[in-house]
Amino acid sequence: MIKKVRQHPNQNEQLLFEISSPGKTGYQLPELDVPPVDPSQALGAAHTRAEIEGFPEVSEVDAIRHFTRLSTWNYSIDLGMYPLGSCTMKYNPRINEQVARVEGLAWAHPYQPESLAQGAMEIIAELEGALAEITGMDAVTLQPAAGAHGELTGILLIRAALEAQGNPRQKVIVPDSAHGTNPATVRMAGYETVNVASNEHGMLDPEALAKAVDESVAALMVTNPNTLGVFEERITEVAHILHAKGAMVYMDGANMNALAGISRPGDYGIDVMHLNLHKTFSTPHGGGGPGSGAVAVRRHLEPFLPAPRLRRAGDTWTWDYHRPQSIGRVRAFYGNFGVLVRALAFIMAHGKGIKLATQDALLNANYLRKLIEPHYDIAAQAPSMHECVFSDRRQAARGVHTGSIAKRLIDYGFHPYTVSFPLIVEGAMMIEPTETESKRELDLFADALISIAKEIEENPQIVLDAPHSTRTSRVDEVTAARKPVLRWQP
Amino acid sequence: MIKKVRQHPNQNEQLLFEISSPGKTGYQLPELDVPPVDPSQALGAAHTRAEIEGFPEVSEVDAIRHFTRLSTWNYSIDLGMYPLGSCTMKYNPRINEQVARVEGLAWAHPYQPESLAQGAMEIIAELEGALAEITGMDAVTLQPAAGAHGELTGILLIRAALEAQGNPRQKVIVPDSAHGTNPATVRMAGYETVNVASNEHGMLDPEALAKAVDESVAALMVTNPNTLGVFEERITEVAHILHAKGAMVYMDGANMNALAGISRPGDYGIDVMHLNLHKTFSTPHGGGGPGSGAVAVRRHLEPFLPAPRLRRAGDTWTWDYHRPQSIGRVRAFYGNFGVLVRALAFIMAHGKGIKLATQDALLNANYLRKLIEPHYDIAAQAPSMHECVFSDRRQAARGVHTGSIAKRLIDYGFHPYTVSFPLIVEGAMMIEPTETESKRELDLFADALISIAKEIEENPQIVLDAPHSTRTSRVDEVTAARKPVLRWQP
Amino acid sequence: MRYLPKSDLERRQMLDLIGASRLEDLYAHLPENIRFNGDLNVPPGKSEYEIADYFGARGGENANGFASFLGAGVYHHYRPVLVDAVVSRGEFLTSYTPYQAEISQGTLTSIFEFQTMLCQLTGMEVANASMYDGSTAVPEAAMMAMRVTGRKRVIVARSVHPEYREVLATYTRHQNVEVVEAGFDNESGAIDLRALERIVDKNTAAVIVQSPNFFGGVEDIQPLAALAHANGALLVHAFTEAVSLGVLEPPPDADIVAGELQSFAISPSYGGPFAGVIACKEKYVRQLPGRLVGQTKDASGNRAFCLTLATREQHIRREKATSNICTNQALIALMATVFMTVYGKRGLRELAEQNLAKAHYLGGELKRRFTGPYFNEFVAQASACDTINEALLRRKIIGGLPLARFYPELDGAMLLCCTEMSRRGHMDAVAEEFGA
Amino acid sequence: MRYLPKSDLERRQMLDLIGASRLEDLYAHLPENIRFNGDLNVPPGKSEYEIADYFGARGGENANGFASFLGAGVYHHYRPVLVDAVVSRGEFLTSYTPYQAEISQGTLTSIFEFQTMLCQLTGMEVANASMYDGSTAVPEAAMMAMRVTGRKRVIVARSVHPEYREVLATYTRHQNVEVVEAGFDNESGAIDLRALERIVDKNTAAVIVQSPNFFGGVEDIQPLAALAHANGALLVHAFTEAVSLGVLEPPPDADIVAGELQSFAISPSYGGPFAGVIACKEKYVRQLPGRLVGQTKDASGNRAFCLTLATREQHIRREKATSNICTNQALIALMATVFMTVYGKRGLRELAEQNLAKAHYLGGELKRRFTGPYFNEFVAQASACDTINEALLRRKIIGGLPLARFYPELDGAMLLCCTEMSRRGHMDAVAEEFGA
Ligand SMILES: Cc1ncc(COP(=O)(O)O)c(C=O)c1O
Ligand SMILES: Cc1ncc(COP(=O)(O)O)c(C=O)c1O
Repeated sequence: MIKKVRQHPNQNEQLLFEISSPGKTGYQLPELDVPPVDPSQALGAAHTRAEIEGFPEVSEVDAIRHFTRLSTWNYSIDLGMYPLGSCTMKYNPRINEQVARVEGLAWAHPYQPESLAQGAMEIIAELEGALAEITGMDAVTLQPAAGAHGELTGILLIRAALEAQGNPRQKVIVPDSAHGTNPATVRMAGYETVNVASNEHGMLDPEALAKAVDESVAALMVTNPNTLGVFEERITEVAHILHAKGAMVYMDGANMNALAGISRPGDYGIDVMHLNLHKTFSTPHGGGGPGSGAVAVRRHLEPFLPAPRLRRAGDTWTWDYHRPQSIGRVRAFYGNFGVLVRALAFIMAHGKGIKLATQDALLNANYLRKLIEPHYDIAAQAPSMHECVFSDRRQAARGVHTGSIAKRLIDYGFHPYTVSFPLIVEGAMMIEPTETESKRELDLFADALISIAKEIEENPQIVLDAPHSTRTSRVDEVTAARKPVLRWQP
Repeated sequence: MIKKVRQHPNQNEQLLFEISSPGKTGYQLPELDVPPVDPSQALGAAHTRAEIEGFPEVSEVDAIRHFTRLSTWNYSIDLGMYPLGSCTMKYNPRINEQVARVEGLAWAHPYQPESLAQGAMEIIAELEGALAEITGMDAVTLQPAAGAHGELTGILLIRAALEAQGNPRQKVIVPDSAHGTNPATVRMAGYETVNVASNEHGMLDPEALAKAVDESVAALMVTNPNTLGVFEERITEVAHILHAKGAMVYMDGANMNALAGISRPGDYGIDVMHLNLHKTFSTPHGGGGPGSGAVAVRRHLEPFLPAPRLRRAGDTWTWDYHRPQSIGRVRAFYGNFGVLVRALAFIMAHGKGIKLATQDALLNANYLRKLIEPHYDIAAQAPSMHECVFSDRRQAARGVHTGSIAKRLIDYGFHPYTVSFPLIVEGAMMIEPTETESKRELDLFADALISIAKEIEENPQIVLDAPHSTRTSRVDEVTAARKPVLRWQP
Repeated sequence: MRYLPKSDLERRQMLDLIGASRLEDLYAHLPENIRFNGDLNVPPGKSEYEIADYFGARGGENANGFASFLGAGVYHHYRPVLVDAVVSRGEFLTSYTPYQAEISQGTLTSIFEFQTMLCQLTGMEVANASMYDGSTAVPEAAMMAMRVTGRKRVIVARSVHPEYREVLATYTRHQNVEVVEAGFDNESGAIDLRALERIVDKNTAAVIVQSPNFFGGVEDIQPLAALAHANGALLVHAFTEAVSLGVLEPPPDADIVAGELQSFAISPSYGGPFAGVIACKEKYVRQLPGRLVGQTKDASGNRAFCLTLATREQHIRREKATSNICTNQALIALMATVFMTVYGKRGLRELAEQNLAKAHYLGGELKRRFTGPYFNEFVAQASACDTINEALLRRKIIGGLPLARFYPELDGAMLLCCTEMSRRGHMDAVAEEFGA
Repeated sequence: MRYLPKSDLERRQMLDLIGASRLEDLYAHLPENIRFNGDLNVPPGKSEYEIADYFGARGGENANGFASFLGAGVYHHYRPVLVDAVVSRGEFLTSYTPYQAEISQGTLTSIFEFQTMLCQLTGMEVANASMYDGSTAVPEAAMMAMRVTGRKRVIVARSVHPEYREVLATYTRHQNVEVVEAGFDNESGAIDLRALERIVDKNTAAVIVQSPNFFGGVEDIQPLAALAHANGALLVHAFTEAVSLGVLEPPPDADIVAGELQSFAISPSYGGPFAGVIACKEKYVRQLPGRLVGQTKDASGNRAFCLTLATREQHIRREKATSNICTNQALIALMATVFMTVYGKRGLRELAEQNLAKAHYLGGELKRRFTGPYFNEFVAQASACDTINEALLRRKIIGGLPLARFYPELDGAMLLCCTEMSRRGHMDAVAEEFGA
């Protein structure tokens, strides 16, 4: 039975270009207080455009209604649970939005004099410190704009360090369970990917790994807990194998929500890792971004961090651009500062208590696993950390695959879990509740999945055709890709 | 055909008390920087409560989801047209919300020294001036909190003035088309209501009126344009009749959206009137309030206005409490200041252009009337100003009344019009689009009403059972009133 | 103009359909003397940026960055950020009064929760959906008591907020009502029970007492209620500092409670908009003014809410209504609802205790004028209020309210308020200036 | 803790079901050396009020209330209030990447509109859903050009933002790519076409030119594109000041456009988050990095949108993807979308014209270092940049950017930016200090 939603009228809305009418305006500028300048005279007629053809013309009322209506077509954390494995969709505290808009922060120009930017620099320093403490690493850069960007930064750091030793090497080992950004990053850093298979518990096999590691290997990229939500229990041994061959260990910290306050990668041989501040540290996902991919390193990699670095000079902060061994910039300015503000606000709110948040994340995942496991096959026979991954094996036998189960969840009032990832699980159903879900919401979610399992037994078609309740029914993604229409045309 | 909405899943949510769990918290206070005090010692054990029985215990996440989900059960101006006659539901500019939150304004204490409140006082003075100019009156008080409160203030002003002349008199004349607040106000001011009937055009009949006016009559309360959306064309004559007997004319200015910039009540004999700043001047209705019921008077009533009054003393504003003839306070402090800020911001945005807004309001109403008139009976054969009132006469003949047509509009994606008011129209359908509706939205609205008219011809039951698409179907108001349940109990 | 969603082309098309040639034709039927053909004497329309600028400048002319010890009916409490997050949602901000229940369940449900929480807080059985503010809630409660008792005499404590008493005077002046003031005990600051005994009589409709009273003092309402009831009068409990309800036992013998919720996340905003409320015993509900939300079912049997008992109201009962109130303070009441939700049972208690502790810290440093128990406000005896306040202003502190303004008999007395926002350092500064 | 929606009672119930007795049991399987049993060396959790206070104080330590003439890739434009009203809606703010199209049509539709408006602005046929920022969009565009041409050499104008060039260097260093700088004409400030002719060759994948360039100068891209095309290379048009597109004709011969949209209602925020974008000719779409939204239909035949052409992306193609980008800047791109909607066709033009007029007002007062046409930034020749800027700071004005920092050859030159926010009075003050 569907307990979580009922249907309700939801406003239609056309595209901006369709509601546009020539001469409507949604703006007004103050009167110009200097003489006007003729653009074609100042810039040359050839450089001056006639008009922006097709650009919308709507009023303020049209605009707010347009975007308000559109917004109601979205699911969101504010509406309910987002059980997306690997994505850590947790509550986004509103105070963080407010403090990011404090005038002196939101309107700080990256080139304003350092004497007038001490507050911003202090925030960066505070956050670097807090993240170093949480990861157990020695230094942090906040320049990368997202997780994948952090990965690139991290691998480039390894490359620079190895290069400084005389040989950047050729390969990076990536387990088959890894997120797509890992191999893509490897290539961008000029390396070749070597895939290694996980064992039957979904974990790295140190023995197999040892065989793959030689002097051509620069690093291993390991996600921990891995994408099955399983902690790599032999991580110390793994690090040892790499280090013994002069290679390094990069940890994809996308799953740090399983560890903050209870386990510090810096304590067991990780050389460099990234954090997704838009996951573990609650900065809003915003329909796809922005994020921040802070990179934390052990001391030996610190000289290679992107320039500039913060430096304390007496009573004040200053930017140190003189970093001769630096890999260089990975982004203009100092990173996604506004995201950093939010992440620090989140850390300040929890403080030491971040450990309880992590424990609650584990509690939620294991609670869900317990409720769901009788009805779906768990992917790996190993303890779950902050997420649990199931396989659709049992349901696929009746012709219903993970994708359809996911769509059916929508009718039950939930966003789907992560579908078809990790690749090593057949028909993966990857579920991460995070710590900010209540028992009530979890119970409803388990209830929905169990109810769907029953439907698959009794009436699989209803699952195959889902969703049934949405304003937009199943979307034809195949046609979208086959005949791409990527912009509106009259 | 329903063109404006489709159905979509909409989250259920229980009451706060039902999602509460003992020990959950959504707050944290800073550490106390002074010694704690034992309440029962400081206040006496008898005065100290054990706990607030039943009070909710939820987390911040629970709270934001709760109210976000609830919000999605509402219709709102941001989602679409609100054709509520007499209510002037227009677009609420977002800049007004921002400026009302400017720290120096939002955090101004009413008793802070005048030297530190000049900005707030200046805003009040500006708004008083602008409203006096728009109404053509001589002085304005901003103390009343809403329209009805303004009415009370206005009638008390008349009473005080008459009393100063020696006789407050006994009666106030109220047309049968008047809003319920008018007669209710009359009583609160210690007068008796005398009802007069409107003529067949929905207007006051000066001849009939003249008969009703004698020395016992203190005033006439007239709504202009009246609640049929018709301008009282003989208002000058009407005023004359009252004045000739030493009585005064109170104008209910709820419909000022028809007049701003094109007609000024102060120019044709109105002695006192109120404005609903939450109607004409766009301050948000907020699900029922707050409002502001500014009262504008001609010079002869100025001495009686509520104290305090603003006075210019050299370069600064000061509050003048010495108003010996004042009716006294109608509210603590200086009125709904935050609402005043928004109203002034609205006036500043339009400036002289407010005339065009009024013209557009008239345009929209007359456009709708033209589209709808072939299908529904217009209530009065007179030109419409900013709203048009129909009767369900034709539809009632087929058993469908205004209430059901209104509910059916919901299925078409609209909020209903005002139902069953004014009382003098049989099955009234009172439609006020305001100036902030686009042609597109009006076309869809007319289209919906026309389509419903057709449904009434072909399949009246679908209209009688409406709404069909909402998460909550027709609500049983009768049982609610018969067995009132006015609070949650475990 | 950005708020007008029309192009001239569309205006043209619409005029054509109507059969008019110019916008002016739409009101050409207005008599000549009625039409205003001039140009309003207001400035041209301004851009959003200029508007932001104007109000920013006005805000800058007010106090900014001052610590404040003003209370007196308007309190400086922290506003949880969730409050604006909720009330800024267009679905709440820009919705109308929820007469159409099927598309207003959001507002209706939240009002039902508001009513419930107000009952829990005040110990009453019914609470309405809001009044304009406390100062109008009190006279409305008085008139309610008069309707209930059929009497025309009300007694109001002199320690009720002076501006509330002014509004009461305005409301009652033309109703043939006798309003009698009950003085306070010069020592304790509480209502003078003996004096009260002398004035309560069988014609009395209500005894109105505020607690904590205007001096911050907690009244012992039990004997007052007993006295009122013995005379067949109702006891009206007024309050201005809602946070006090986190720790104070609501008087079980009150018949009507009328108060102001500004303390619940409603910014001082130079005096408004605030949210008043009236709560009462169930048996008086038919005399209660203002909107009420009730629980019922929809046609499918689901729980639903709607406005109810409308026969009390002006739009149904016209001159026989309990009040003329129509528009109330719904959005502001929603702020209070969110506030109560965020703080919850424990939070409101802890908040009240912090207020208590802060006030007693400063109260302990100063010479108090009254001996009675107090919550977060108290009256201090000063040598020269103005001198102290001026010195404090120089230290970016707004001091308390000199009481002589409202109580000539309390010359040299200053009403001071401390909340969870008051920092020890500022309180020490106040003590210093009092000592100086 | 307020962000944790659980009571201890509920934790107990859940642990019971799991069969654990304490929370610690949930990770007891972690090896001892892996568990962190200490207490993190971070302060205890703070209240919302303290957090607001902390960041308020930090903001107070930055510049507040200064007029500013800084540009150089980050511009001070007015942010219409609708922008935050829209992006603050939880449905946008707290939603995930729209992989599940049926419950993400809001985000998808707005991105489709974004893509369309970017095409209209840039004259390109395809635009992606955003890149991290301009500085990463440019190297991604360079790599895209390399994939298209199969070549490993890029030419970048020295007048491209210096920090963008630094990022380009980092991205290309390990890709066996030769990056060659093309100088600017010392008189006009524009790219030196003659010099460029000498370095473009048949191995060149792309010529990257920024216009308006870092000096604010408008480049004549036509001959540059012709030169690139004659050599089989692509012309990449970079921009940092998106408002310029309101008046500047986009180069019709560009192949790829890579830019930064910070000017479109994205606050400077000490350098981010911003929104980059890459647009291109349709034929290069398979090499375009980043997300793309396409139009399609749902099962009922209604128009619908979805993420598409995912075979370019890392989650499908892994090491063969066009880029590793995953999370992008969606919400920030939405800000730009709202901005473009509010200003619209006329507004963006008028805005650009105001910027032009303001810059030319100040430019007319100062000695300009270059002669070429400029939009809202220009280089002024100063005697001593630091002295001028210090004097301006005393007048609450942040002056321009001394260029020697990035261009030793331009010692004594200062880059100044004027926008619609620049007031004449402040510009006169700048002119005064330059004259002094
Ligand atoms: C395991 C893992 N690694 C890397 C990433 C990439 O992070 P981002 O999307 O922030 O670039 C993600 C998130 O999508 C992830 O789940
Ligand atoms: C004609 C008329 N008069 C008076 C009022 C009462 O105004 P308010 O609701 O602001 O008290 C209204 C609005 O409801 C109205 O429409």
